[in-house]
Amino acid sequence: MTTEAAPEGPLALQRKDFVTDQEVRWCPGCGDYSILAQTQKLMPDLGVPRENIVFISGIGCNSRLPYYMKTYGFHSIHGRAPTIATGLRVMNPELKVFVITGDGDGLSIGGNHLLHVMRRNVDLTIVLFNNRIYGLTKGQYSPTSEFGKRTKSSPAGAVDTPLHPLSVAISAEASFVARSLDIDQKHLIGTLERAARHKGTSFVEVYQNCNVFNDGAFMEFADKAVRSDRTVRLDHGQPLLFGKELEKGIRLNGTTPEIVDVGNGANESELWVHDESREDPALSFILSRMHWPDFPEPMGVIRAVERPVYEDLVQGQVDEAIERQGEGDLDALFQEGDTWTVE
Amino acid sequence: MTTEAAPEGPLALQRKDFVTDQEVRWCPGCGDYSILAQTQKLMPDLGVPRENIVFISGIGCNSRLPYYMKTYGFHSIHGRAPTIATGLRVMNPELKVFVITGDGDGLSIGGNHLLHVMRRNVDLTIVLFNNRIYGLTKGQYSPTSEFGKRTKSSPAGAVDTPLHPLSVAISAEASFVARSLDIDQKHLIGTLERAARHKGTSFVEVYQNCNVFNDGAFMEFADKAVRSDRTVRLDHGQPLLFGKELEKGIRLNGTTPEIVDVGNGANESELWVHDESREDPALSFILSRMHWPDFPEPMGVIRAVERPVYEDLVQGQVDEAIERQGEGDLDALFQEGDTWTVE
Amino acid sequence: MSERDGRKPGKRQAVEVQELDRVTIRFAGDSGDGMQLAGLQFTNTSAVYGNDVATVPDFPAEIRAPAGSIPGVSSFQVSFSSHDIHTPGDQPDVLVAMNPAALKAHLGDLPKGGLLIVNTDEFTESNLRKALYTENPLEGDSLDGYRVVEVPVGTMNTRALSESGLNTMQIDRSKNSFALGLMFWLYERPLDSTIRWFEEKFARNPEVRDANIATMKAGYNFGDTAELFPQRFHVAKADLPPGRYRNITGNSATALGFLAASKLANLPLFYGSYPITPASDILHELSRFKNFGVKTFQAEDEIAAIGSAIGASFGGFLGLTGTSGPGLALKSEALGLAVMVELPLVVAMIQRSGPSTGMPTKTDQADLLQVLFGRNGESPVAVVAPATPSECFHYAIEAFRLALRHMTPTVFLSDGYLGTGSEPWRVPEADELPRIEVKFARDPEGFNPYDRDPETLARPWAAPGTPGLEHRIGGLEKAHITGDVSYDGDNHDRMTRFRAEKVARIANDVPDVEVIGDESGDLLVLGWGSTYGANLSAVQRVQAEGLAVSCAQLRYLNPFPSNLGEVISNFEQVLIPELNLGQLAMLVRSRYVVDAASLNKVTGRPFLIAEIEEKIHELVGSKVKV
Amino acid sequence: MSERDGRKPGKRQAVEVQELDRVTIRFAGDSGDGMQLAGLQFTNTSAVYGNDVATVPDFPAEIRAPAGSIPGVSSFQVSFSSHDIHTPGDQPDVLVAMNPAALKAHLGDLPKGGLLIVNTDEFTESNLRKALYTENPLEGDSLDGYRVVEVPVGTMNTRALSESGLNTMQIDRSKNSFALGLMFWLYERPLDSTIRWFEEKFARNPEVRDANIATMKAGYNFGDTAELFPQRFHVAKADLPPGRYRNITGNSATALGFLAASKLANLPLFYGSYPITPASDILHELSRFKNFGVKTFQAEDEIAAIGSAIGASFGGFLGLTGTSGPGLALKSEALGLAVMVELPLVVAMIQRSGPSTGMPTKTDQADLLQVLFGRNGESPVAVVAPATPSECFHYAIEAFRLALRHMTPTVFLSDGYLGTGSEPWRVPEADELPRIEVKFARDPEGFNPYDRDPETLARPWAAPGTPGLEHRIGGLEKAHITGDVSYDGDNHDRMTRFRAEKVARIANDVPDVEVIGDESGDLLVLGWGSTYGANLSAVQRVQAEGLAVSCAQLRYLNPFPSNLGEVISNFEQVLIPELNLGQLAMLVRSRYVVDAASLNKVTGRPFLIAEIEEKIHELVGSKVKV
Ligand SMILES: Cc1ncc(C[n+]2csc(CCOP(=O)(O)OP(=O)(O)O)c2C)c(N)n1
Ligand SMILES: Cc1ncc(C[n+]2csc(CCOP(=O)(O)OP(=O)(O)O)c2C)c(N)n1
Ligand code: SF4
Ligand code: SF4
Ligand SMILES: [Mg+2]
Ligand SMILES: [Mg+2]
Repeated sequence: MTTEAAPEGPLALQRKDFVTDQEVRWCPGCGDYSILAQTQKLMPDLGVPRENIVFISGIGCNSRLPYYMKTYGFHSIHGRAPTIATGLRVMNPELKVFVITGDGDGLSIGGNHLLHVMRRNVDLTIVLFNNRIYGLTKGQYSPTSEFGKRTKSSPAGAVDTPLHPLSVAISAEASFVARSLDIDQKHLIGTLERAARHKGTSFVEVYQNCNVFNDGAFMEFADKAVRSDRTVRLDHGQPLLFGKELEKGIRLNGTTPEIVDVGNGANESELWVHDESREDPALSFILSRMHWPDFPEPMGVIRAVERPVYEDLVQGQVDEAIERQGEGDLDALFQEGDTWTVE
Repeated sequence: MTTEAAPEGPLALQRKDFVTDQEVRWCPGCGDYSILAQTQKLMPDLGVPRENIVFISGIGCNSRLPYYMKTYGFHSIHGRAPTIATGLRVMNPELKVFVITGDGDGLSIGGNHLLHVMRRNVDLTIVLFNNRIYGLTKGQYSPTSEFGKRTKSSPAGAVDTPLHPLSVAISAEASFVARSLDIDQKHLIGTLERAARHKGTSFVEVYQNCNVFNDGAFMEFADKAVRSDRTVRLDHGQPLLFGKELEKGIRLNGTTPEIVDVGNGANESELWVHDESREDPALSFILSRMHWPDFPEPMGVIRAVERPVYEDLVQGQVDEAIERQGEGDLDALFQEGDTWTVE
Repeated sequence: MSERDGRKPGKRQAVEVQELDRVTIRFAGDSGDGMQLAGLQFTNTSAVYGNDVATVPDFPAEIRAPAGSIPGVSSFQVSFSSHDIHTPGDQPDVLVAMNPAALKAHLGDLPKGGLLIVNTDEFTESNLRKALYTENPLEGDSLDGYRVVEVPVGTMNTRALSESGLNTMQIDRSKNSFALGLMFWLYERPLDSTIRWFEEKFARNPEVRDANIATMKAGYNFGDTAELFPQRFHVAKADLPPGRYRNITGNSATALGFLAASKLANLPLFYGSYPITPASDILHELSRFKNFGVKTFQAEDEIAAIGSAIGASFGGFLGLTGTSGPGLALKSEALGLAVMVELPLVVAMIQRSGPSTGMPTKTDQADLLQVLFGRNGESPVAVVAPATPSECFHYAIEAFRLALRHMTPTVFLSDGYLGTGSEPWRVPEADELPRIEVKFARDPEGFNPYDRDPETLARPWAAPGTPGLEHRIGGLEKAHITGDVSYDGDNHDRMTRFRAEKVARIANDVPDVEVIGDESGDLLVLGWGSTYGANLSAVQRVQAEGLAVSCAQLRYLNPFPSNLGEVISNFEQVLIPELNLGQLAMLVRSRYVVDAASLNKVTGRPFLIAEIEEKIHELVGSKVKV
Repeated sequence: MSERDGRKPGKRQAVEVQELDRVTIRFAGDSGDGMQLAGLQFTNTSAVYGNDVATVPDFPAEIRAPAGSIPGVSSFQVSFSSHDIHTPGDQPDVLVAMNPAALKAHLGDLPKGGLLIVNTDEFTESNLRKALYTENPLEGDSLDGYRVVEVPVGTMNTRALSESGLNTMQIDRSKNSFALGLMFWLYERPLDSTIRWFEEKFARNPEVRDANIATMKAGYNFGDTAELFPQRFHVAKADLPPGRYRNITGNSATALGFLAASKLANLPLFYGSYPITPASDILHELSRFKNFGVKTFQAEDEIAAIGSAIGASFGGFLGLTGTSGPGLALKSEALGLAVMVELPLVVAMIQRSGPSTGMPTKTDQADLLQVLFGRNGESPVAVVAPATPSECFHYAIEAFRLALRHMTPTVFLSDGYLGTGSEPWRVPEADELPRIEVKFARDPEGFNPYDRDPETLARPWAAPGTPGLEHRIGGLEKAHITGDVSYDGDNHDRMTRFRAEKVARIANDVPDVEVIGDESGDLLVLGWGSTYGANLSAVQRVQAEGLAVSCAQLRYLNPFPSNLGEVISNFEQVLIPELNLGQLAMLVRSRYVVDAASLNKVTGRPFLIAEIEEKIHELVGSKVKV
């Protein structure tokens, strides 16, 4: 790595200031390229000095990303990035910390850390590249692979029921949950920006195409031609509308979503109006269960609520202790309890 | 351990046949005693030969239970019981396998295994003793301890937001989810029996009092005097009613539960009728979020749906392969691909 | 005033006082009987009085056993002396047995002729049964040969507190204070420090405070009045090096050492840990001192614990994680990452009996090889190992000093015996302690993350937040200098040797191992960790017999002090006593190609002096009877 | 008929044919160029033809690098010979470079005078840039001294397939078949086995099948017609022991061995694993053979993988887990549990370069100490280590034989070089293979779970489902015989020694280590695992020079064969070459107190014969020039 001169201040930065000299090592056509591009584009807008940005990843194709970000970076071990990020943030709340993970890294070996970092609400932006496959190890099924999927390790079809990453996040008390798509550049950068600006753990699932081992995994609804009919954009305060002319909408029948044609008959007021800031996670949970082909795939910010940030609470206890007992003094500490003197 | 003579057949068995000669080593007054008693009582009713019953546990006070069950048992390592149980069941589907775990064992170090065993739907009965504390290590807070709880490891109060075990189970695609109470003997044994008879992973959270390190954790609603007012029994097909005279009920306003007085005015038909067998987990999830003091604590079977059992699917693939290719033959196997002969 | 009416100077002359130079008392009772408290108070009092002291507690297994059962017995042994001592004593001179189970469990350790004080009130039918006694030992002849003193502790205690206003259960809880008072009388100890302790501890609960004080005095007076004891005993002050002292356990000393390291390096401390016996104390201790800026993190498991600590180290702070054997096993992979990224992570490793869950409340030294080799690939870490409870303070600081200067993960290797045992600690002056110098990379000019210091081979520490030093690290092999990912074979070979050499060079930065006794002779007793006291005591005894035996205790296990080879070469034979099957022995034999002998014991208990003495005689013969 | 028109006997005489007794060819190209396929087909053809063969592939790192870049280069080296060979050769005699990056990456290994065949079509501006060439090596003088043959492979291939009906991309994909055909011509190999392979492989895709066959023939004929080569070469059949052969990689042989073990023990096999390079192949292979009753479980992580395998072992089945270094680190704690519960778990451990993530696609031997000591407490496991790809079959069976007979976790220790390398394997007759006898406890009478076999010290295996044998096991220390939880110190000491002794006694159940060469002499070259070929070849060379050097390769690493000490004692010196910093050396030095020398290399690549030869000469001098 060549050393880099200090930037003149965040505002002066541009995308190129976040590009390293490392040759990008993903397969040609991999969705990771697009996610990298949006991530690099996003950096200058965050207004965070480059030296205060850190990317921490586990292991997987996705986890190479830090090498391509001209910030501080840590390509750690499989599934453990959230733990490293937690220790770093707890000690230095000045830093803007991103965690890059995958469906295997984050939901298979790393599932437990994901659960706990989210319930603690450590201020991290977690981006999970979901390509429904183990890419780096050349194509075994993952916890998000479809039931029955045939792969190197499941020649007769996988018999594991997949996890819904967003459901897992919601039940882990996540304060920010969103979904986007590798090739939907504007939506992706917008979603990443929302996530990056959220105080607390933000979790973004990005549908990412692995064109070598799981090509077209999301094409059925992600393909530009059908996307507007098979996905639904979530906008806070707006009704759930989709279709080329937004001619279709979604309403709730009790806890069951239903698709209705808007315009003729069905009146707008019946529609489910998205409220990302609602404390009660029931609706977020229902959104996390909606999938093509039964429903359009929800895209965007599903949940964004305010909760105290873990490291602030930790710092608060330290401050309060100092407040109460004064800065720790070693001599006083050493003499705690019974002491005696030998002349 | 002394060896035991083979029983005359399951029907002849009684509780005492499941009691070992091991001295029970829990603190006097511990809720574990009552759970052990109900578990031993349940065994004869299951009609499973004693030699086909296995208890597998992790580490924790709760995890001593297998030593007291005169069945096969495995007191394994911290958090890993579900993995051992999975291997055992996959290879021998004749066995009735119970997993005994705790809020630390199952949700802290073992959270990921719990997640994955439930999504796979391995046929195991998992009983999680939730005492909201680490008992065996003498009193640190656990993932279910209340926010702000002061313990040996959190003298200034815990700053971690607790997990809802049932929410976690539901978002892990669990096919059977229930809750009971250590001191509510009839309800407990009934719930355990339902769980034990379920095909697939059954997950039972048992509120358990640790009278040494977290005494009275559940007393506010579990105490006999107030229990009927502060908990609600779930019965399939029945409305959610509670109170001494079942004078109160719960209805759903959209996705929001509301407490209503039954009798005067509010009509029964509005009430939320419990449907444990509903595929869509939204309602189960809402139940998993209801807690005293906002609501009565739901007690009983929250969710019980049919899903293919993991080990059956695995066996199915084996059978099908034999069907298709015939019993594996070593000589044929050895000669796969190009071979040649040297004279 | 407590002092006076405690001492009752008027009656003192009544019984003759015998001078002893060392006494070892074991308090044993049910977990609920407060034996740890009684033992600790007796220890503090003796220490404050001026004796040298050493203690060892023995808890029941982590699960609480039923009251009155043998597994439920808890004991505390204290040895106090007029000269300096190194162990809590092989065997007690006095056993205080508060119930039948305690008697059953511990009588075996009391030598014939030993003083046995039993609480007769607990010798009931049911208690005898719980202790698996078929007949009452107080009646049979099974106690012949011991100096048995029967005291109805319960009755006396209840009588003393009849007016206290406490209920029977509360009253019963202060039994131990009565027994303690009695022992204070027997060994002529002042009551005041314990009275002060009760006053603080129960400040918010005056009845309990007064009850304990009252019954303790009652116990003291009981000794005075009841003619149970023909004599009292006195153990004179020891002449310890002058200074301010306090009694401290190894785990407390460890926590204090880490806090001190943080001050000395002027960097905040992060402690990521998951509770596990016997390391949990360190988490509990550190979480009490938030005003030192330390942040403790109770992680979801050991992997998250070390991961978070690595994150802290990466961030430019003191990253610390702590655990015991099973936890270290889980940390293996992440510790390997720390080796690859060359960060100054410190791991506090408090050994317990293995393998697997083993015997969590007992001690072995069987994790040395796991610490050295329990990772994939060539993955060297530095290892320091304190030899006594109070030394834990110094080596906790030392662990960070080495980690920071040499940019290497460093393991602080202690054990349950050190961690829970206690001894007097000469309290240092904070500003006596040498500062720990930390160099952060700051200058972007020519910065490279794997550009090594020519002397130490340490790589630069560039903390996130430093402008211009943005760089990426990770677990893949790194290119020399640049730190880029590299699959180049020769680079891998070079980096592998750099990592090894970097740790090896720490030998230039640590003191020589010190030989106690002559620099050469027939036998060197070489040890590490908590065997120190027993090794030293045994060697002192045989030296007194005139044997040419010396001993040396290693505090640095990786790398070895540079003079170790030469030290060994000056002796005919080497004996390595270890609480394992010969782990240090394997390292020494292979490193120095010397046929070192082993003395191995894996009982979960420390060596007795006598066991080592005997092995020494076996190896070098003896001029005296054993 | 392929045979005939392949051979073109008519024109044969046109170019002179030179007899060689060994040739080593390296095919190198972009990951997309199908070099592995070309190499494998050449290997099979040569093997089927009757040569002895040895191969080693070299993949790019796990991440796909951009086409045309140096990290994207993939190569396959095959050595074929008329006598038996033990390595794929130090250096290639022939390098086939399909693009500039391949040339850049591999030219260094080609000795001057070597034959260099380059695909000129790929030497474009942009490709040269991607390969970091500033000028075209085909133009400069950088290739002087090599026998360069320029072939427009792309053009020729396209021409050959112009009629094929395939699109350009598909056409381009069969370049490798053209090159392969050319090499077949150059070394006088028949095309038929490859034609057969295409026919099977592309049965459902006739165009592609025909295209590959056509272009391969075109390549063959091109060699015949274009006067590029002054001569052809011929390598005669080797005389291998008679029998049926197939070419096999170590990982396939391993999978087959485990399937065989299942049949031989007549117990279903369970394989719990989490994907990791280079062990994943075993998961892929085993999951293809469900008709053998094997159940493969892709776990959520390595801990779940070993946990599930322990569950299977507990259940009375063949419990197997497999991984590489980082995964084994995660399995440490659970492997310790398996030691404590004494179940016949087998762990297949395929080493790769560490520490940490290291270089996942490269090989070291640096996990031996982790395997032996990477757990808390005294935690012995048995370890077997195959020395060649085909031996993996036998030692996979052996691992289960020992695990089952001695009721101990057993590690099958291989590495990426063995796992991905291949050689001919003499296919056994299934019923030649010795059955594995398994004894289950069935009789409740006097059953005790820790009642050991007096000979082996193995405990009984009582599977759940067996009436009357209900019992509880776990990670806490067990009481001798009964298996109850025990905190008794002497019991712990006894059980710790039992566990160690049980594994030590396996030495009575394994063959002596065999010395190749004289039983005594100046130097013993002692090795383990994949260094075998290089060790043996080097020793054979120096023996030919008349040096008193022998070699021995350990297949049993714990315990050592019982004759090892004596073997060593018969030599003046011992040399231990290892792809680590001296791990076996440490064990041998300490065990036998012998000053064994080490030759260490940690480049992620196997030893060259010359490297070992040189070290031998350094140690014992030489009668010949090096
Ligand atoms: C401890 C450990 N186990 C296994 C591996 C092998 N491994 C590397 S990445 C990976 C899974 C990658 O899948 P995912 O997280 O979805 O990332 P992707 O490559 O698909 O982006 C595995 C199993 C490893 N590096 N470390
Ligand atoms: C790997 C490992 N880490 C830590 C421990 C120490 N430990 C034993 S039980 C336990 C937690 C117990 O809490 P829980 O699961 O709630 O069980 P309880 O005792 O409350 O029933 C811990 C941290 C251990 N035995 N093993
Ligand atoms: S393997 Fe798949 S995920 Fe990995 S780089 Fe290639 S295309 Fe992308
Ligand atoms: S510590 Fe708590 S949970 Fe454990 S046995 Fe005692 S009361 Fe029960
Ligand atoms: Mg993936
Ligand atoms: Mg608990």
